[in-house]
Amino acid sequence: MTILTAVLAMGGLGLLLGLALALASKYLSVGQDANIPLVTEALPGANCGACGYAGCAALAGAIVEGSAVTGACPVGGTSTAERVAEIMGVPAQPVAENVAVVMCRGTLDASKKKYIYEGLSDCEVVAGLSGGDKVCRFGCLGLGNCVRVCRFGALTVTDGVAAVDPDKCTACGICLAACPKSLIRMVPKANVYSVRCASHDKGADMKDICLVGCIACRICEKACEYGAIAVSSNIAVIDYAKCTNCGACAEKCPKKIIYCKTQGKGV
Amino acid sequence: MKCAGIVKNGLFNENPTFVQLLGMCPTLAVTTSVANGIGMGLATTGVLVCANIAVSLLRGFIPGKIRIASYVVVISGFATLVDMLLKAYAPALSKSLGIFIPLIVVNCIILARAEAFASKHSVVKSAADGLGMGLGFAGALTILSAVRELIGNGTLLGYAVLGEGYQPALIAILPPGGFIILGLTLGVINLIKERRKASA
Amino acid sequence: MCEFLRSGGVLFIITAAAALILAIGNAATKDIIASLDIQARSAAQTAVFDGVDGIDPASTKTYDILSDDTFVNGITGFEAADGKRYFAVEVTVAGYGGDIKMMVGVDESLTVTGISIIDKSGETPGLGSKIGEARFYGQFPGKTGDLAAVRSTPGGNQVQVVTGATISSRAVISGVNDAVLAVEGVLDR
Amino acid sequence: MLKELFILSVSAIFIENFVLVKFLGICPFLGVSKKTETAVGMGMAVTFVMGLASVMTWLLNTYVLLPFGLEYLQTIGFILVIAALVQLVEMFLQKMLPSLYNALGIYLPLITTNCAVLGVALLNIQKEYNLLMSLVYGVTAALGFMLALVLFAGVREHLEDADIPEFLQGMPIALITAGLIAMAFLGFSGLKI
Repeated sequence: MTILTAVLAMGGLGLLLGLALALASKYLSVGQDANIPLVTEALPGANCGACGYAGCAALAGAIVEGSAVTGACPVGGTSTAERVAEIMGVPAQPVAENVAVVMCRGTLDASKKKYIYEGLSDCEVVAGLSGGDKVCRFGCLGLGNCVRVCRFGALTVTDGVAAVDPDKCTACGICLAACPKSLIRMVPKANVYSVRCASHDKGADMKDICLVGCIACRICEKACEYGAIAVSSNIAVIDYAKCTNCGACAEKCPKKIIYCKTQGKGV
Repeated sequence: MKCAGIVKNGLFNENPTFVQLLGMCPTLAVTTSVANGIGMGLATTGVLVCANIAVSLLRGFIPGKIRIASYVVVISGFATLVDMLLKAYAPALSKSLGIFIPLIVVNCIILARAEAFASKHSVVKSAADGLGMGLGFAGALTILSAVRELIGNGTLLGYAVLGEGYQPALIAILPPGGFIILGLTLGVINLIKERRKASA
Repeated sequence: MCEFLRSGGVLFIITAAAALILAIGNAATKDIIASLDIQARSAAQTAVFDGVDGIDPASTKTYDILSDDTFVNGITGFEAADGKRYFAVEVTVAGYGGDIKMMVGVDESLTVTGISIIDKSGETPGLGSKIGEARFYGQFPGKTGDLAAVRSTPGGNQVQVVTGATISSRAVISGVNDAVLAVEGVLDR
Repeated sequence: MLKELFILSVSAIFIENFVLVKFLGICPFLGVSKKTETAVGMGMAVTFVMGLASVMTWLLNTYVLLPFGLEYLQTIGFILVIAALVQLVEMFLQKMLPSLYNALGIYLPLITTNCAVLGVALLNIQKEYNLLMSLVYGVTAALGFMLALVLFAGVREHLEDADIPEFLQGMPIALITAGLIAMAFLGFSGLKI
């Protein structure tokens, strides 16, 4: 007899709760688009925030709502964009392939030091001490804040200067905010030449600041027939839309600081 | 993954206690002596394997909405049944293991494995995963309880090891000591992993 | 509509099946557990009187408990060969994690002949569970009522608590005190 | 009556703190305590569920299990009610209070496996509390859980920029800190109100 009451009591409880759950799932269901979990699955899942949303699920929600393009995930690159487009049933848009670049090559021997810094190895901290231990107040401090932040191991510090490995870099953009001197910029992957300097100091006093700094002599400006390079506030800046990678500016540059990616050094 | 791979995975790279940090309540409460640690580990392994098998058998049958509720019923059903059988037919064992059984029902590992693994894989694989996770948990518990009993009681499996002169540090037996010793063990594991990575 | 029935029905079947298995299990094991309990109780009774010989097990006489503000929930009196009466008092006290059931033996002159812990499953293993060791419960025989808990070496009416398990030890001591009081009450009647 | 409730609340929050003295509900305690906002969110979710769960399990026990003598079904009944309750609360919040759901939502499924919730349900029965005391005990136990969680999250946030040896960073140092906080709470254990 007691077995029957046990079965009925518990079975009844189970039935009641099962119905309650089913009812709740029907009347309380929020219209969540079925695509969102699929798109989240397709995204790399690193939740790095490079797309500007708080993680892949948020980006998936935005893509399904249409407020973000299917190629909005820079980290995922074209493969993710295609998968997402396929789920959303729209033609895949090309993804702007970028890569991060550190706009400084002032190594320990090239750029002079104001004082000897002994302390917490953190760029933010040393930048707080009168702009950092380098004479050049724009230069890379080389204490690796960007290296620690990069999830993909694309950044390394070699003798005092941070450098990006273009193959590993997924252009997620987290390092941009990590650098107190905001030296890291996004450059199209296809571009070969870049002016690896960010100093606005006058060319005249550059010689006692850094051996590889831009002296704003404007020779590159004259050498470039596409008008892709121009000097503004003492620094040469390349307009990557116009630049055709011809390399004329790099040859003419007297300080040899227009860096050529393929040869891996100033030409 | 083949079954052996799943078991090894449960034991080492996804060890429930040292890597996933699940099942903390029984881990801290029970690892005061090696005998308890082993007892709890084996009891949990038993219930874990049966629960995984039952869940993976029922996985097609349970609709999505009541997934968690039904897994929970299956698990606590098993645990209560094991408790009853032990009390009746193995009173001696039940005396030492008796208090662990209610703790098992509340053990996060079992529901986590049921939900994450057993509800998506075949019966054999789920059983292997249950075994791997269970043994991983039992291994971790034994290590922890060995350290805690040695420091807190000066004995191992009840036998005096550190001799009379040793004044046991009772804190190791108390749960705050459990937290600290678990933290230090994780630290040591990180050290070993780093050394192995450096030499590899 | 069928989606309701499906989930409601499935949960019903699963819980009912679980309840069925447990009910059968319970029915099968209930009497065995009950008999084990009785055995444990009588074993505790004999353990409590191990110092006294010639206890006549047939001469049990149960007394009811008058005041309910006590941990005692059962007294059984025995006649011994030497004509003196002995009482086995069953006590349940609130320990650290749960209730502690124990048996206290008290003779006519209100001295404790011995105590035996029946159920200490609520206590933390390795700490509270140490009240089951002879080092602790061995201190009670020969002591009279109104015992005090002390940490250092115990005097006449004092009992040394288990280090690290003061709550459990104090619970046992208050249980023994209540047992002696209860027997005193019975003797007065 | 009020005095009893007050004593019950103080002991549930400090003296018998669910996490730091009774050591229940450690898995979410370690998992969710990275930031104080998430800790507060989890604390509120647990308070909400534990209060409701205490009442529901007490009713289930008094009107279903005891009359039919089914005490052995206590564990299974309680955990079933808790699991269903958590899922219902999750759906209800998702529909009615989306903002609150976004803050709490992700922690609600975590609560089903939380030992503290089942712990409080079983303790209510073992200590023979009536309905009101069960509710108060459930809510104050959850407040104790929240207090411990927020305390721990605050400490862990400071740990982020402390200089810790490489192998201890992350969970190991968090566990050691939790051990120290638990030791502090041991001081309460001698208190008898």
